[in-house]
Amino acid sequence: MNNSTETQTKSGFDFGKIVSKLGPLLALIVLVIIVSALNTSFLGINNIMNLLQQVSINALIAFGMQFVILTGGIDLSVGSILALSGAITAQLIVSGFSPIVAFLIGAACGAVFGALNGLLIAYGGAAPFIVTLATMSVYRGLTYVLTNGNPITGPAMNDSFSFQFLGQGYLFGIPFQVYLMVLGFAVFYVLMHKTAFGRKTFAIGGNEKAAFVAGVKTKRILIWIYVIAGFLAAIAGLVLTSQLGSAQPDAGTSYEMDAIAAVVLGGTSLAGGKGKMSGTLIGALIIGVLNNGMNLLGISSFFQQIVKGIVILVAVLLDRKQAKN
Amino acid sequence: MNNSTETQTKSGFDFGKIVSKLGPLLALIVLVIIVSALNTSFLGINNIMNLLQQVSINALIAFGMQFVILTGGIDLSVGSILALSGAITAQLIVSGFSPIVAFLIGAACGAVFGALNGLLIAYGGAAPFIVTLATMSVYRGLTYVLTNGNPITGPAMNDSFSFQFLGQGYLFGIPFQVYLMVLGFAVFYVLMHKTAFGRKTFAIGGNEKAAFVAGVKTKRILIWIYVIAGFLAAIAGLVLTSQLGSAQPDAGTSYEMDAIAAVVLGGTSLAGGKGKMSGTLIGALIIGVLNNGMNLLGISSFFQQIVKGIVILVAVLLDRKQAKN
Amino acid sequence: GGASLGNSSSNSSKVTKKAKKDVKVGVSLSTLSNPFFVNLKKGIDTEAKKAGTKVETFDAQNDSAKQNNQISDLITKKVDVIIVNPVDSDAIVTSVKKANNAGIPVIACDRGSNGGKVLTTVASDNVLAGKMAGEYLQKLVGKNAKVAELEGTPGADAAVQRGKGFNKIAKDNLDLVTKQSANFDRAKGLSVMQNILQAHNDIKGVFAQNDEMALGAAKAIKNQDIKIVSVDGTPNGLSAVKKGTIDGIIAQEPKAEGRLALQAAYDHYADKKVKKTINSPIHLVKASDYK
Amino acid sequence: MKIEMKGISKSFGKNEVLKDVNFTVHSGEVHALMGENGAGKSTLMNILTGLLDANGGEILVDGQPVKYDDALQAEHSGISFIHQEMNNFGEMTVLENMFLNHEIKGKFGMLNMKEMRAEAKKVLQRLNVDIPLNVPIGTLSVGTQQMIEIAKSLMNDTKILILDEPSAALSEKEIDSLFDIIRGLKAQGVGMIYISHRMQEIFEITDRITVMRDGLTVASYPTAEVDVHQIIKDMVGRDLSDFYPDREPKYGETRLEVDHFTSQGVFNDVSFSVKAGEILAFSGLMGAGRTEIMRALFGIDHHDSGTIKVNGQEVNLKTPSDSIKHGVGFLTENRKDEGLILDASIAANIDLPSIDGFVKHGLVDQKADNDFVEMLIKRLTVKATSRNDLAGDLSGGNQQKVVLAKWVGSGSQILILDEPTRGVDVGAKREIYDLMNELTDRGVAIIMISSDLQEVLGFSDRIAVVYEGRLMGEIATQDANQEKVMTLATGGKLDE
Ligand SMILES: Nc1ncnc2c1ncn2[C@@H]1O[C@H](COP(=O)(O)OP(=O)(O)OP(=O)(O)O)[C@@H](O)[C@H]1O
Ligand SMILES: Nc1ncnc2c1ncn2[C@@H]1O[C@H](COP(=O)(O)OP(=O)(O)OP(=O)(O)O)[C@@H](O)[C@H]1O
Ligand SMILES: [Mg+2]
Ligand SMILES: [Mg+2]
Repeated sequence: MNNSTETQTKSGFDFGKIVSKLGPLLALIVLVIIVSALNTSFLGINNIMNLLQQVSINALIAFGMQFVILTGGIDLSVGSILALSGAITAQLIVSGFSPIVAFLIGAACGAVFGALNGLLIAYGGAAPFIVTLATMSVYRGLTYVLTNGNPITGPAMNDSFSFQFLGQGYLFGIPFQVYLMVLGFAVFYVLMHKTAFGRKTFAIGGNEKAAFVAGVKTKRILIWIYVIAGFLAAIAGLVLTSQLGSAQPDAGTSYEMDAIAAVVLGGTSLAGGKGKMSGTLIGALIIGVLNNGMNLLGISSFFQQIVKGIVILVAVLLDRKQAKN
Repeated sequence: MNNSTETQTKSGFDFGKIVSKLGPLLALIVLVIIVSALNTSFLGINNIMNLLQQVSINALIAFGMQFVILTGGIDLSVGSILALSGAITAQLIVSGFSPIVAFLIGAACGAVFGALNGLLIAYGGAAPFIVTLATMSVYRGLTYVLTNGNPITGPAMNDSFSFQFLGQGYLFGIPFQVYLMVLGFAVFYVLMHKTAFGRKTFAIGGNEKAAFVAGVKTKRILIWIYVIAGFLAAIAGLVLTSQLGSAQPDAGTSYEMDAIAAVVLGGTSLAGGKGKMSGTLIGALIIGVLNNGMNLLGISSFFQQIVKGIVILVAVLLDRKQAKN
Repeated sequence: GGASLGNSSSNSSKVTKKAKKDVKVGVSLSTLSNPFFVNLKKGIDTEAKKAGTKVETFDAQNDSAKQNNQISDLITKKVDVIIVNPVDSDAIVTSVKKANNAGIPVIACDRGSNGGKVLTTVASDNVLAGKMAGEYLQKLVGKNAKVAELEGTPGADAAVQRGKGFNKIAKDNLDLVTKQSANFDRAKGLSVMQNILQAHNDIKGVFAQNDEMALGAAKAIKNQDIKIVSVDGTPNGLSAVKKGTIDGIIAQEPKAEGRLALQAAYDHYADKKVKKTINSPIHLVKASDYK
Repeated sequence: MKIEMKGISKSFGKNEVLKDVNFTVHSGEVHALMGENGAGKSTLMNILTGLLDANGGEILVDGQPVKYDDALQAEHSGISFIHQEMNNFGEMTVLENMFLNHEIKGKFGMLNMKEMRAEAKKVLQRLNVDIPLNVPIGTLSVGTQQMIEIAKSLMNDTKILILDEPSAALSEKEIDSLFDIIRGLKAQGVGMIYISHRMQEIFEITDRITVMRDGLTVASYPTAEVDVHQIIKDMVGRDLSDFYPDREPKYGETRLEVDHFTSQGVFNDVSFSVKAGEILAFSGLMGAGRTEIMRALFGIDHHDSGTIKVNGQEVNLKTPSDSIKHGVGFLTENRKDEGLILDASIAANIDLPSIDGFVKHGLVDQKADNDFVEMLIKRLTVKATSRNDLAGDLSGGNQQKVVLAKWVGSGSQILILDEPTRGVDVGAKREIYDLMNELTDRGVAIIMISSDLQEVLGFSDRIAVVYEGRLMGEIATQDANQEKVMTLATGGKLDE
């Protein structure tokens, strides 16, 4: 008896350590265990592919959002940038541009919209929240003007293999957009954690004044960071447009909130200066598993909102509790 | 010639001073001048009454939001609290409660939802943004569950004078809800600027740690502040329910953004610790004039979003520029 | 291996008959924060309850991407039929194709799919509804009278089509002095209508693209002699017509629509022939009906 | 390298800080820049390194006029600046802090961690300190962080090094090693601008002293040709005959009694008491745990066991609010972090702990509040244009006075002062001592934590020495000397 108690205590102790090491990953694992216990098809290869595909758009946006949040900022305009870039791309294709060229222009537009956010924030001296709240409205309005409120679609889009491949294609049985997500993760992981640019991003979020005193070109870095956020939102917009076969004027509405939730669930502090890229990927997966799992379990959509809110709360509160210990 | 240049310079200087003294009021005045120049009915007494009525709901929410923002927090859940409190009240009236009792219970519920936000923020240690993002989802879900997705209405509501008076009544030719807004302003102006509670609110936003060390019961104050926000959102919800004669499940969606915009347009810093109650009222008026004016001028809804975004941007950037000088 | 699009082959096999209670039904609705679709759901649910059919319903919250995810999840769950009320007729195509590949029949409801194979489309014609509303409004206010239009959420399918139908009539027969969006929302309907009345105090009629906005507009109009016509036929709307606060509604019958959609699914699994399009009835409800 | 600053002027709004300042420094000299709090020393250095723009005057480097756009440019031309207020990133590791904006890059622009680690080790060795590279810098004590700042500037090819109060957070031992480093750098031909309020250091390490007052350069001497009294006279404009005022304490009842106070792993079994009218000094090496004891006592941090008695009554001080109610006040060592609301006015800072006392019929009595604040500003001679100035715009010393005013105003009967004179000029220091005397005369009990041994020996009644979280012993100040205190502070025992 005594012996077993001891072992238990010991393994209990180790377990505690593991828990705090795993952080958000633990929440993900628990969620996966619960859902797969309740529904056997969850872990099927088809569903896993679905899940990853569903996650990829949010993950791409969240990668950019994380850079912004690391500097202590926020970008509410990503959903609108997604829609506007998608609409521009679709319009170009419909007017006869080759899909590849249209993609490039669309992505570049996203970067430009992001740069505009960055300029206003870095040089205007206003809070990112309010600047991007305003540009969210402006970009959305532009999307409506461009699309005239109607979805943009046409045979030029839906008969083109390269257009469709982006959001509907498979490579070795895996949806193409999943590769995009993985690539995006790798590139921005390196940028965030292995380069001087990444270090400066953290520094600005940690203490902007000190970063300035240390000679970091804070304005330039800030602008680049919003460019990244805009660019990634545009990429997500292209994927979505391809996936839906049409550019919706109201695409991406409130996607910013899911991206922010993913970043925060991944352990990044909204105050800036602290966070890991891997966390954000896990955060996006948590939200994906939640949505997918609740659908599989047939939870009514009214209750889905309640459950989602509660899961976010629990995950974040647990994470903060661990951070304190 | 020389003489006139001098006068000009001098009056120019005074003008500059006036500009920075007026702050957001100037933006409002400019806006009013523009709109009334373009449309004569704008300054008619009827339209002024309409305008004030339309502003009152946003203003009530914004008053509460300002307290939250002064502490450096944010409350995204006010729109959902508005809907849930409205739905509870309507449900009670329909089930036979007297409107007055139902109002009291509805308002109390708003305070309780706010308290829950406050507790999670003060004791959970998570950021207000993410906590209220989660409760926004939970409260909205509860509203759908309660209303089953349908508006709640009934003769018990629309035949009751006291129920209707709240949002549709007039007193001396002025809509009753305008009195509510003025009363709310007066009460919360005093609370913010004339009481110890207000001083502590500012202190928490300025430096929470220093406030704590100086003996401010930061947690208790924070909870009360979210109670205020929830309470005022509920009051706004009751007004809206009365005004529409029914409780809509999706009432108040994205009202939090308008409230935040009003607070920030009024010169309150999102970082907390700095701001004026009068500014928030002016901010709400700016948004109201903008919406009302654009309707009067017949601007297409696509362009309305663009204009609104740009006006917010310009007003905020000008304000920040002045703050720097 | 290699690169491909996910929708390569489709294999249609013969229908294996199923009793009503064995048909597993998955539903994805564009939104549940609009009474129309809530009632559509009710139509399905009531009918299903009678037969003991299992139904799962999801709310896409007006987001095409979310809807596609839901349909993927329904396919994973191997439901026997998918009833979808598309957020957008183009954006739904990939999902329909996906279901085609999985051999699951799709029934489009209230909005069609612009591609893939659907078993049938159950819809009430929104363009026609707009037209009928325009015609009735003209009858109420007279030819070339000044009217205003309250538009729905910019870009929403119903807004586009009802607007299209109405404007066909209005172009030649009415003087449309302003149109403003009130987002299908009652509160916005009220404030936008108030503002319109300030700018145009001589209008004689209003066309609201849904009942909710009409109910809001009615609050703004109060006792003035301005006629209101809308499209939908929600319980709130219909009782307003009864009271005379709204003058006419082109009523669709969401419950009937839901019932018809489910019936089509039963028919399919009873190996009965299902028509390519099933028209859900619409009709004019006018205040004078109740007098 | 030779830097000449000529006729520099600078004002912030109406506040004319620098009027006509001339200052010259060249390679191989250690040049002290002296002046009261708020004289504009830090401002002058900020102008030199491009962080602020001057309103007038010119800067010549080796005879050539220059103007740096930012700190990086100044650094590239050989001017490094160790700031008065720590400018680092608490969440980032020591290594990341050291190389911020100076990252060593390898292939494809990726960081070369190995080389950076090696570099860091090398420079820390030069300083003779052992600091882990992978811990977040915020978890280290202020002194250690200061060391890292110094190490950082050594990594650049520095020709002129500006040290703005580098010793304020250092212990005696560390100051010794700092001086070794300064001497070494001097031998290598590095020129240094040394700003400090500690007279002793100035005379020990510098070659030349320049004094600023009222926006002007008032005097400049070779250190060897001048004495303390002259410098003080130049700085304050009058003679300060004695550094530490006399103490004639009259003790009353025991005000505070702490027994077996313990927080696992932080401090252990700490017991002490203070009487009314007494100044109990807490001495010890940096990181000994003095601050932690007082934070737990005041209710900021949690403790595991032990009892606290105030005026003989056992009390439960769970939060600062409880402590304030029982008449305890606490001036924290880090005024920027926990002492002040930098973005708020002086008034809003001073009246915060007392605000509930001004409530009449639910509202704050604004007039009484203003009078109270004005009285304290006058009493502590805070240098500001009005009570509405932002606390963050004050000089370091004046900020310290504002925090003190806050606690004096709250009517504390037991006052814990953690490094009360850190970064405070001689004149103001003297004022703070006088104030402490006045407070103890009125029966206030004071606990003073100080890393300035001179101060501990010169202005206290009793000295408690802490070593690794334990109280090593207490000595009556009249029996104490430097040696005894240091013996206890390094874990030794006093053999009677
Ligand atoms: N950013 C600023 N805005 C307004 N006033 C400022 C600002 N920075 C400094 N000041 C003012 O300039 C004066 C000089 O400040 P400075 O920090 O240079 O003094 P100092 O000599 O370094 O004092 P200390 O010895 O206390 O560090 C002070 O009166 C201070 O209030
Ligand atoms: N935030 C923190 N996180 C982790 N460790 C800390 C933190 N702050 C202080 N410490 C450690 O706690 C110990 C006690 O520090 P404390 O500041 O109480 O010492 P002190 O005697 O007051 O010295 P000082 O002269 O530096 O004020 C030190 O080892 C220090 O490194
Ligand atoms: Mg200084
Ligand atoms: Mg200390």
